[in-house]
Amino acid sequence: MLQTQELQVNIGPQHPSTHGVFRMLVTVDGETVVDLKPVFGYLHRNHEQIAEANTYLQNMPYTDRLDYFNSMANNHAYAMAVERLAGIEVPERAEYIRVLMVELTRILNHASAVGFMINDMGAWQTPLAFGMREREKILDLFEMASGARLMCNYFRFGGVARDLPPEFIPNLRELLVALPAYIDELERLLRDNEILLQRAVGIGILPREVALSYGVTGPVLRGSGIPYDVRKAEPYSVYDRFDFDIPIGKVGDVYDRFLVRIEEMRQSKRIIEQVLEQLPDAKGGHINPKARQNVRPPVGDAYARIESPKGELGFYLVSDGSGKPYRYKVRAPSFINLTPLADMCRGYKVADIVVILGSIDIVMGEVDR
Amino acid sequence: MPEMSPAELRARLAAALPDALVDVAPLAMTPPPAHGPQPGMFHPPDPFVHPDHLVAAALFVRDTLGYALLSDIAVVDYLYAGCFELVYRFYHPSGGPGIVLRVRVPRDAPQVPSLTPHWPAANFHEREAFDLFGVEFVGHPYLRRIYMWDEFEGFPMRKDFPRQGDKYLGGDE
Amino acid sequence: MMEPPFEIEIPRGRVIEVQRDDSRVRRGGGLLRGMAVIWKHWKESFRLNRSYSQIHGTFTIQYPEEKPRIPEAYRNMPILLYDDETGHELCTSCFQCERICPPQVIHMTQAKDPATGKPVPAVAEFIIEYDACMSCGFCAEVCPFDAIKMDHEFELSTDDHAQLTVHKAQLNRPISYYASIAPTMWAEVRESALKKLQGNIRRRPDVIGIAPHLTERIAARRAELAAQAAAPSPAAEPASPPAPSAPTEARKLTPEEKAAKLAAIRAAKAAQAGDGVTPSAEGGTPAEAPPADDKAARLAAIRAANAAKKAAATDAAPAATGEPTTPTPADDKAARLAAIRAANAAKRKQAADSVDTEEGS
Amino acid sequence: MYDILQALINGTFGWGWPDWLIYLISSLVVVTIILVVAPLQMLFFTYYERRVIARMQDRIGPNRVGPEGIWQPIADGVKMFTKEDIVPEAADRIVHFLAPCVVVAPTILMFAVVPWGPGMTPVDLPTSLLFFFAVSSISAVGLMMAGWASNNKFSLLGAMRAVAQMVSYEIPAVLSLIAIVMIVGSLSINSIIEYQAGLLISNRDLPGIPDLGLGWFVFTPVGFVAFIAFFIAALAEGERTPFDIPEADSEIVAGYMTEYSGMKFGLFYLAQYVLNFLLCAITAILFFGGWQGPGVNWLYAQAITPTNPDGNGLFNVLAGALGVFYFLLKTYIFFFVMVWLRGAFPRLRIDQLMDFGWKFLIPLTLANLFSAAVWVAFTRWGAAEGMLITVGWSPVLRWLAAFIITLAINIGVYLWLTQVYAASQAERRRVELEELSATL
Repeated sequence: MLQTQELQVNIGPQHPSTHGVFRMLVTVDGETVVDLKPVFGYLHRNHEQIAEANTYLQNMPYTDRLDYFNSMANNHAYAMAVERLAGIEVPERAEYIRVLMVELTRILNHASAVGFMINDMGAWQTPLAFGMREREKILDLFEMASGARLMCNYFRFGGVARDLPPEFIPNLRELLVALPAYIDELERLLRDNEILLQRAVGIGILPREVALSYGVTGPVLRGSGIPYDVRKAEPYSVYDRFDFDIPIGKVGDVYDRFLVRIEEMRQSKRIIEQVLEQLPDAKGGHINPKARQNVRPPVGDAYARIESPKGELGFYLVSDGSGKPYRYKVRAPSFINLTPLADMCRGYKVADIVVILGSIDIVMGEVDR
Repeated sequence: MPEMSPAELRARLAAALPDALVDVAPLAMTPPPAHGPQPGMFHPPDPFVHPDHLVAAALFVRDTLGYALLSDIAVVDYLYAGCFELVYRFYHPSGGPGIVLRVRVPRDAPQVPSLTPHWPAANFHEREAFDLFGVEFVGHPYLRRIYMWDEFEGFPMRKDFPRQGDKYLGGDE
Repeated sequence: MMEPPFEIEIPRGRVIEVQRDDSRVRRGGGLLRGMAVIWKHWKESFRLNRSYSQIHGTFTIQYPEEKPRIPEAYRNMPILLYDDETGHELCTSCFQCERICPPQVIHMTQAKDPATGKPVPAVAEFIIEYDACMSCGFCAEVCPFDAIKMDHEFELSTDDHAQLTVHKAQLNRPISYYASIAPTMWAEVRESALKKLQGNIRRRPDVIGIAPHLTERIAARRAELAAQAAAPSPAAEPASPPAPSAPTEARKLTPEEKAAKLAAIRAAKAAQAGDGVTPSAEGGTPAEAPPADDKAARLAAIRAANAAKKAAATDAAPAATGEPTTPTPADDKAARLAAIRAANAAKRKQAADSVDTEEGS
Repeated sequence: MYDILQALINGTFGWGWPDWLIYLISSLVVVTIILVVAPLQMLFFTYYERRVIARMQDRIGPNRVGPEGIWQPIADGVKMFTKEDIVPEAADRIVHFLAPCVVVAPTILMFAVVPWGPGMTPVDLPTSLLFFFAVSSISAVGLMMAGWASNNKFSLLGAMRAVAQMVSYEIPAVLSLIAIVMIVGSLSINSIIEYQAGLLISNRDLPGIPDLGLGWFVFTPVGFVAFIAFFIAALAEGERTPFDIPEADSEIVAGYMTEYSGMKFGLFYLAQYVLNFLLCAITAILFFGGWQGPGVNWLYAQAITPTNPDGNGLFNVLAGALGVFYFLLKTYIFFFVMVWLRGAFPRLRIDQLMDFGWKFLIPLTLANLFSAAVWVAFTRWGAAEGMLITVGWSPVLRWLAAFIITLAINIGVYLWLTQVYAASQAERRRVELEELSATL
């Protein structure tokens, strides 16, 4: 009988597929994962402390930096929290613009998340390149509206920074022509691909009870078969005015998460089309004219959450009556979704770890804060 | 979609776990200013749970009320009042607004029973709270620093943590 | 674990379970289909595509030759505007941008009337640390005078980190430049901005508030005018300088600054070159022998530093001596810089102290 | 080369040099050509791959260095040379140094037996095919050395994977070749190429139709299955997607190359691309006739050859040029397919790779071997060998019968195997799941 030894391998902090500086201390028996300990904090900048030293408005650009793929979604959650805290009304048109931006963000995020996941599986950039192409188009739109591609800093308390420029809607309509083609093509490229099936089916299974008890949210939870989507569960903004479906998975493996993300892109496109229909009739301007830059909310606390592309993104704010938040807490979806990582990886191969991690879709800026 | 107001939740909790609830006085966040308008007191409507009964209350919320999604544990450092407040936020998988349980512990001995053995969702939340605030979760299986390095001293999110090394405050050009 | 009721009411929409026929026996058809997709891309990639509605074709922008389309709203780094016609800067140093700036990279000092010592609605020095700027655009948003705007220039890379601390002279752009990069956005605010500027110009004595590189031109123009006025009536010569002494100084500053810079560069070069270089390059200063150059430069630097300290202490502009010797203009510039820094530092300290007292209960 | 020199020096010029001198000169010339051509192919391949895959991803690819970026590989080479050579402190320095040499040497050696055109084989061994595959497996030793000497866990994992993969995929590769060898009856690469002359029927000529050089094995069911199996195995041997597991960058950084930098890394790169070239070349040779193509044989028949010493030297050049053109064209097309696969697919996992190799590819090639036997029996055996059915059939009829029967066998085996393989995978997944749910 040969004597065997378990090997401890550090995957990360500098590793091609840890999506940033993230370390997994993996104990392997041959190629099989025996144990996994996630180690993070390499990107920790004490975001919450920084935020407590800033005024409410000054925090807006910092929220961009949380999940740098979805700055619009972060902006939305934060703006909602402050609006709840200070009791600021948002005009209808601004709400529609917000929904439009966040749904575009969702498409953008899922396109690149799927691409990155397939990249982790070893495809040489192709699905990612296609995803990035769509992402670039959406970023062009963001740039038109907000002036920046990634760090949009577009939302303000009581609305958005500026109204949509005239060239925005025509370009968006053109983009909507390309989107279904892109999604269909992605499905043709990957959905029935035998290699992808081999790598994704039955990998990283998260049963639905386990998923729920771990508190994961977003496509990971839905991939496990629980139709929980904040947009439907507790409709915020104007989401109760749109028809859209919630895709859920059957098994809760990597393949389900992949399919859920693809379907969510379709649903987001549906929402955007409805926004475009309803936007011209929306009342109000792009921002509540009464909303001021120097917010001084009364003493109290508020929590606002949205369905960010990665899961439930919440902001908990406590005000002491001054112009700066007394406590500012981010409920970061990618951070919490990492909780079951060890359990999802145990028993699979080393090569599966990166795929499972890719299927959770994390952004270290948000995990480490 | 189930909805439960804080008062209703308080009543349910009082019926099921009579010892768990505590009454707290309104809290002043900052020292009263010498002049000008006084800021209000902080007194949220949510039920406050005694730390010893936290696990029972949380499991009641999950198993009996069905709020099975532990979404968030936020710690707030009320330096002036001398206490930490832990805000537990639960949601129902069928949707609807969430419910909140609050726990207050003194700043000098911040000890709360850990939810992690019963409810793994609390794992990272509790580690984060331990790392940044120094709240000790008794019974947590792996209570280690999560963001800061292990040798780090102090708890950076506490209000009395010194702010130093600032580019604009420290050093002269 | 209990089994919670997972049925969720969905008001408008339904829950759809994804279609996964992963139990079917597969014989490589999926692989071939994927290859067909890639083939199509390869085939189509020889044609350029810039349309939003297309997913085939090459999308690459050949960067240095071909610039990306930049929308009007694009924001990169803040710039300051000045009026093309009058040369007046729109900024009144109201400190709004300095206050809102999240990373606190904007620093400015308000201009003072040298005659009365009262603040003037104009900015004396304006510094933005581009290296720490996060391009959030708040400064442009809050500016009530539309003086600070976001530039479209993005090729800012430099190998000198100090260059990323940008001073007013480099920040100034004419309004016409901004109107060319963002026509509609400027058109929206044009009326009110210019009206406010007119009001401010009236409160600015002489050349205060004029973009620095223009003051030189204005000075030259004025000297020309004075000379013209002096030529026909020599009797009026003693009374010819119409402007008060302080503005004259201010006017003089710019050429002096230039001279100082030149001298500094020369001194540095000389110090670098040491003994080996013949002094022919700097024929203007034959008195300074090559071996002494190094020493002289150092001396000048020390003197400048001393003067700067003095100036900072008294917070008064040093009297401009008529002779354009090397150390004095350098002094002047250094003194101004030091004064600004000291003032800023003091302010920050004050702010920090107040924060500390607020929090340290 | 010897023939040409012999004909040139002693024939045309009539200098009457001794044989050994001509041998020596011809060997030196051949070695020089190989050592120059191999890196050139590698340089071209890196450029070719990057441009093609960029196009597949709607990009342009390197286009800055020189016209259309053609000097990009040179720039890369310069970069490699000028990079610092880092050896980890805990590494075994000698083995660490030797490993790239051990990897590169066999790949260059393999060049020796590759025929570039008619009569253009550097070393015409009678067992060149055996030599080719024997030498190619030496590089596995180098990979293991690299992985072990680096003293890095990723390197070790990568090396283990590389060796496991190479060893397992050599079997289907060789098995698929044996089918061809059986039909041809020779281990010489040259004779395999020569066998593929004629029309679509291998080694068959119809009277009145000129020799088009199209009798490629790929047009037969046996050859086609062997081609597919061999190409898949070649992908695995050459560490190409979807089998680039030893250097799976998303999992184990760069595998056995992780701790190499500078020119040592460059050597691994060189070895890999040269190997890829050779595998594409051998695929082209064995299944697509190598330099065979319309016109080559006709030209070569007029040229100076051992059998035809009175030929015209010009035809040597023409036949050679055309042959090299066909050969390189086919090789590059195969490399295009490799790049295409890389652009399209993710990679398999190491255990799935093993599964596929052992449970699918090897049975398939074994069945193909049987088909090859049937083919040989139908086309070549007569009453003497006990093949009584085909007695009296015309060659075309025999060929047709062999074609249909082997086609039926191969398709049947393929369908059956996919079914079995899918079932085994499903079963395996189920077992894994059960184990997992036991642990959860």
